[in-house]
Amino acid sequence: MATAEDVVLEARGITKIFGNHTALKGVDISFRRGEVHALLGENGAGKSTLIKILTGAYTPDGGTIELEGQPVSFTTPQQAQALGIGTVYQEVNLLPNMTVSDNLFIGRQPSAFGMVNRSATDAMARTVLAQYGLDIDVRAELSTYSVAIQQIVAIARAVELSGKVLILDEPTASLDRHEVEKLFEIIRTLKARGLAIVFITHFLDQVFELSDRVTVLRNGFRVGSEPVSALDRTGLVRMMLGKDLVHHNNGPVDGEPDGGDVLMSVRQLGLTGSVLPLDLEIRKGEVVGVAGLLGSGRTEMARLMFGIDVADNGALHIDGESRVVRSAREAVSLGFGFCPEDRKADGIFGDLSVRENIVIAMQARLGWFRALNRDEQLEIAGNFIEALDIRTASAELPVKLLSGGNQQKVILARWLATDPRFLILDEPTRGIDVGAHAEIVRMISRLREDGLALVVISSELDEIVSYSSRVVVMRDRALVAELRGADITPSRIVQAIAGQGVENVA
Amino acid sequence: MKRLQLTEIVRPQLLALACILLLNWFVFPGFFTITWQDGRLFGSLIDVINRGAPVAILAIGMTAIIATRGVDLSVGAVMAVAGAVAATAAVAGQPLVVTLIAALLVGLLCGLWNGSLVAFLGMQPFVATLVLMVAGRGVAQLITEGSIVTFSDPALIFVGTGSLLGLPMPAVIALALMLAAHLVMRRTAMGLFVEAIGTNRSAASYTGLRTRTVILTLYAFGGLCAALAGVIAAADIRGADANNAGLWLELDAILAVVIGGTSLLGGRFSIPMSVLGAVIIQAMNTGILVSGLPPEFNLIVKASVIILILVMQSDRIGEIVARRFARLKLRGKT
Amino acid sequence: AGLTVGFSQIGSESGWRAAETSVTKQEAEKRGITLKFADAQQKQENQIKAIRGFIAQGVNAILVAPVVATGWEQVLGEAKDAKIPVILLDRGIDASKDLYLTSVASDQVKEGSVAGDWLVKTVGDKPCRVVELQGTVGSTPAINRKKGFEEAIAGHKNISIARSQTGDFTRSKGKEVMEGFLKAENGGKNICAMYAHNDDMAVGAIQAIKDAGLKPGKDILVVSIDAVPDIFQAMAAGEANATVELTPNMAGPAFDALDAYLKSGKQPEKFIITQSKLYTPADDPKGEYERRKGLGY
Amino acid sequence: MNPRYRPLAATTLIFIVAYALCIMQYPSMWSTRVLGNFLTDNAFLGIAAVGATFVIISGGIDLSVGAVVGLAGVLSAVLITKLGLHPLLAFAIVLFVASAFGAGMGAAIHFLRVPPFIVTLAGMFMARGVASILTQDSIPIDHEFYRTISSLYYLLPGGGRLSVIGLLMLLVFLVGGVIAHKTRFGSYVYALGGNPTSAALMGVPVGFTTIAIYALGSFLGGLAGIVYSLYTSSGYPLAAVGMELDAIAAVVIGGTLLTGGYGFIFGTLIGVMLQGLVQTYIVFDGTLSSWWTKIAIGLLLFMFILLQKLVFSAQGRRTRLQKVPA
Ligand SMILES: Nc1ncnc2c1ncn2[C@@H]1O[C@H](COP(=O)(O)OP(=O)(O)OP(=O)(O)O)[C@@H](O)[C@H]1O
Ligand SMILES: Nc1ncnc2c1ncn2[C@@H]1O[C@H](COP(=O)(O)OP(=O)(O)OP(=O)(O)O)[C@@H](O)[C@H]1O
Ligand SMILES: [Mg+2]
Ligand SMILES: [Mg+2]
Repeated sequence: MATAEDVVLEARGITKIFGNHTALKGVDISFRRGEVHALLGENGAGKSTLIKILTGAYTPDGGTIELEGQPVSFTTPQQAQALGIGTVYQEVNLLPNMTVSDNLFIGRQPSAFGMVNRSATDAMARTVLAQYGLDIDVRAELSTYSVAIQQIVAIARAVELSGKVLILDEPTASLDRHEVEKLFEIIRTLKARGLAIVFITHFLDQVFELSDRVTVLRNGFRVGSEPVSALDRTGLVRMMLGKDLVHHNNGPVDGEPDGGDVLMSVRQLGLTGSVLPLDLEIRKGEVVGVAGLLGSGRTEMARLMFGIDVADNGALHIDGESRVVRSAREAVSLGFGFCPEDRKADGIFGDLSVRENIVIAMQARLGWFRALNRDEQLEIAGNFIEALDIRTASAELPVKLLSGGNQQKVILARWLATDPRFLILDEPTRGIDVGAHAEIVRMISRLREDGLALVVISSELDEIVSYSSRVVVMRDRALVAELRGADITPSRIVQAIAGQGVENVA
Repeated sequence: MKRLQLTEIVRPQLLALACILLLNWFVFPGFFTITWQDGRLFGSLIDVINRGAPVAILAIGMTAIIATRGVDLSVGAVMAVAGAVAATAAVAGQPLVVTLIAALLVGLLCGLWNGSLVAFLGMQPFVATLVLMVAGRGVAQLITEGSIVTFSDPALIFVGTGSLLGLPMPAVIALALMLAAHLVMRRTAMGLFVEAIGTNRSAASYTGLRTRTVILTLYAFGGLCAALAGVIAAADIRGADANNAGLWLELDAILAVVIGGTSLLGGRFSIPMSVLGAVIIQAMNTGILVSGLPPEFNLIVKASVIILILVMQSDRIGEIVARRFARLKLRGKT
Repeated sequence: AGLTVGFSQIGSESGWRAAETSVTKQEAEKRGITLKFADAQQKQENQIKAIRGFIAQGVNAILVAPVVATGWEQVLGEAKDAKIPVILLDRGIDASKDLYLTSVASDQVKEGSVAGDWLVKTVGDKPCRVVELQGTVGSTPAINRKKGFEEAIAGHKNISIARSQTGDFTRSKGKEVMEGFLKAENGGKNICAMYAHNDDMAVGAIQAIKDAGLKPGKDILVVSIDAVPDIFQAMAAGEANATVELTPNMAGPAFDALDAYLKSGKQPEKFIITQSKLYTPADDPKGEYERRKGLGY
Repeated sequence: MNPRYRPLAATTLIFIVAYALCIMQYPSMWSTRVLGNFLTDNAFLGIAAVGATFVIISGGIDLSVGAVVGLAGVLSAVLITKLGLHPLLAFAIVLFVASAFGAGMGAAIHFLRVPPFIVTLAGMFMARGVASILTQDSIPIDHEFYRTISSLYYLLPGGGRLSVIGLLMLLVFLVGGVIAHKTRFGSYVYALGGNPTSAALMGVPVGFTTIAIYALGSFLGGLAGIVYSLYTSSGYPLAAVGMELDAIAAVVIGGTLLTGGYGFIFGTLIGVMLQGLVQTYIVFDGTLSSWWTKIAIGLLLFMFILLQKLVFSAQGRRTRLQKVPA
């Protein structure tokens, strides 16, 4: 067991003020050699802010930081890197326009006479990525790869940089089980090597699986630090939320499947090079869960349904009419809604207020001329802020200042405001804290009960199981299985993903 | 209604304008003198709003374009084209309505051209409008054959030099246009759409906004504004000077928008503030004229003033001040 | 006689320049010369490129209206090596005289002094505060016309330049600057005369004077340079008092000299100076306007 | 071939085809004389455009280059003709002043977070203003060294001249290419253009890089000014007015994205040559009036960008397809 002498990085009294909001209030924290330290807290508790301060991305408004007993004050992330602190920040912060190997080694490329040795860099990049089981063209631009791969690159980069401390801010949010396993293996090796590892996540299972010690933040205060062995799940949740989580374990969804009217049926919908033609029927009052590995084409299927990409094969049948949805606008006018998976890039309007972010889809549907006035907007926004418990200082706050989970709720509110009949949620709980997670799951069920049809894409099988009336599984860009009723269990889904049995889709 | 706070009223722009006016007064004590003469107001301040009107009108059109992360470099050239068209029509004896419609239509077409390149061909606004910036002046010269086409249609001349309620026509037009544009943006959802597109175009299209149509409309409106400014500029000198009308005014217009606080990276915008920016620029220009400084110094004065204004409104400086302040408060508490 | 001549023009920044271009084209046509025209968009480098292009094409002669006085040695040296005669139009250059056949130009300093002399004569020994509208800062005509004017009024203590600003040679700037001057000089009451480096600015300034409730030509004397049609119109209306002609027909004498040189090898005069003729309302402004209207100003 | 290079190859191809078309119409355009002139006449534009390429790849823009060229020329002339300094010493001073000027703009951009468009616009006014205070008239430079340099050239067969300044431009392109594509600094430039926030978090020294980029841009602007003064043996405050737009157009035609993060130095060379070709073609044609010249330049610019756009979107579709596992 690590002792106090093993402290590598220690911070005392960290305070951070954004405008008139204090994000951190006198937080003390210390990280020890050979220890995995989980940093937990609700969305907006201040975890990422703390990390950014520890690594020089933000300057604190109060407090001190010591690295191996020496006071340090980083003004740039570069200084932290140079002293052996490697960090993966929450949003994938890489350079999409540069090659994978540049992303891994920028600033550290092997060079002679000031010239970068490209082939050596590439070779190093290949070796590094091989540890993660990734064999990709490291000379291709990063943007040509999926979020998952980008996440792995970011992790690999941080690991390479971390001589003493490795900080991972929600590294597993866009990884699937298999990749998470790989990552954990690597973390264990690093731990054995004596690194201090800081790990932020909202998956409590992972906390218990991996970490040695836990620090919980709430509202910018440190609630406490405990060895993980001294905690159980409920205790941990209570520390985070300051109350117990009310559990609604719905179990498998009741009510007979195939019950409601068919809202929409998809016939041979496909796009060359994107999704193979697929058939699907979606009924009112039903949640269709979509499972599959990363890159299995789930997002692509959703984009086709919503008209972001235009299908070159097949059509949707809706209201007895067969039609190809050619634009998001058409989809919206049909009463569809879509929460995209990449919240930052495709979801939020960062500089606009929470109010504007909530009313925008509704306003887009009304057209530019029939404007909602400010009071109407405030009322709508206020209702949803309350209904979804969106934590924001006011409806006028720019949405980019909200924590990730709250941003997700804002986007959900945006679509609910349009009173949709069909909603596609792509990874709605990614990066969301346990409390909000439970709320969103509950909300999905409630929406279903209200008669909405939902398609929910998720990589978390437990979650899918908890709200789906039906689960379809995708593999290699094709719809390969459909599970109903008692078949909806994590293990059956895993089997279907792996391609064993249950092939009841023709 | 939103309660206005002190910090929202005392914008750095107003402060900058006050500083410049004060400076002007310092170099020329008669700066604030306004007299009534021949049924109109007369004085340096009136000159500021009168001369600032064309750039203000350009800025009105440019603001929303910049708010979508675009830019329109062609406005100066479009001014020249519209002026040339108006002059040619006036010389041909067309009535004012026809002249105006013809000129504005040409401006609209230019705007639609720019807008299509940006919205539908996906060209970068800077280069897309660079094309018309270069070629447009050629078109204007083609219309006038390089000479100044002088006209004497009193109705058209009135647009540039007449006055309404004692105020110069160009300023009246600019003011009316500003109000109209502001109302359209803020009383309809257009402003919200523009800001949404400028903040995150991808998210805007996921939301079901017609991003391309909106962008096309904005460029078309920009062309229209440029044409109006061109007509005013031509009417002012009773002739279309295709070679020089609107030359480099695109830079002034962009500057006005930026001084007005709209970011070149898109997002939030304010049309009245852009107009204020145009007034600030013109106040500086008029100040240079009445100061009696040798013309060699014009550019340096201009550059220094711009730098000063930018420093004044730099949010970074505001941030540093705010942080100092917050720390003081913190210390006070403990 | 089947000649091909390249003409590197500065650009088309003013009506006068457009007239020079169209007169040059007319004169070439009259003589059966094929004119290769290149517009340099106000840039010396484009003129140099154009001259090099003409050399590469092997034209028989080159006309250049140089945008600036310096920087021609090298490219004209290349023309000389290629045995292509070069004729300068409308302004001279700072280069060895054997690099060009002849220079057909006005004397810009003289233009300024003709204007100045007129003013000296007109005001006599009454005190006179003059405002000056300069051309583009740094341009050769602006510098020379300022110089000539200052020389002409130098000995006369009663005449002083009260204010001087650039109007960029344009009508609209001329108007704007004059507006400023009028405000700064007690509503224009302190101004006795306005001297503009070209007629376009003068035309703009005349409008500003009228807007200020004064009578241009009477309350404020107006003198300028170029003699473009519109100033004659103003003169006819009694709103302008004098202009100094800068003829757009530089090419006529140039082609004549070239013809003589190519036919008989006759070296023309090195500097063919066009006349800087003063026009006042006594010189039939209406008639002058009509004569000039069709020249492409 | 790496698909990254396709647009570059396409641009080069467009140039070759366009040149071939020109030669078909005017056979005398195919001569070493014309080729030599391409280099000499565009030398200063090319050098300044290399600087502009760095700035644009980093996601910025520099409107001050034309003015810096003018200022550098005037400063050289003042130092040499008026103060009697040796040209080499004068060059050193000019380059230092220019770099410091650029560094100042970079610092303003970084520390005040003012958009480059505005900072460099103020820089443009400032440089032009200082130049016209130094002198209004053009100052001839009559120095032995200047005469030697400007008369130094390698005579190509066919009468073409490979001048010192032409070669200098090629050298600048070469060095620029190496810096952009082969050094750490180069990768920082691309990183900034890709996403400045990420770049900062990844440890790219954003402040230093920004300042260095604008210093480099102005340094090359200064060098271009010196070349311009060699080219014309004089310094003139109004030299190269509006050249920044030519430089930016050359960079964009060369395939660099104005949004930053993508581009090649070599592409800019092609962009400069294409512009030179357009000019030369118009001179050879000799029938275009002033206004048709402008219209033609605008239309050709449009055509090149459109062609490139087509190549790019074909390229985009390709990478999309590539993502699909076989
Ligand atoms: N740049 C900023 N300006 C103003 N407020 C900010 C800024 N960054 C974060 N905040 C606020 O600070 C608080 C802490 O945010 P932080 O991102 O640290 O939360 P987190 O614990 O990482 O949440 P999550 O689990 O959702 O990632 C939030 O209320 C957020 O709105
Ligand atoms: N491990 C991988 N190796 C190569 N390419 C991958 C990998 N994972 C994903 N991709 C590519 O990334 C692209 C994006 O996948 P997409 O996001 O649509 O899949 P998905 O099923 O929606 O997964 P998720 O939404 O969980 O990320 C696909 O084109 C896919 O080919
Ligand atoms: Mg976080
Ligand atoms: Mg997906």
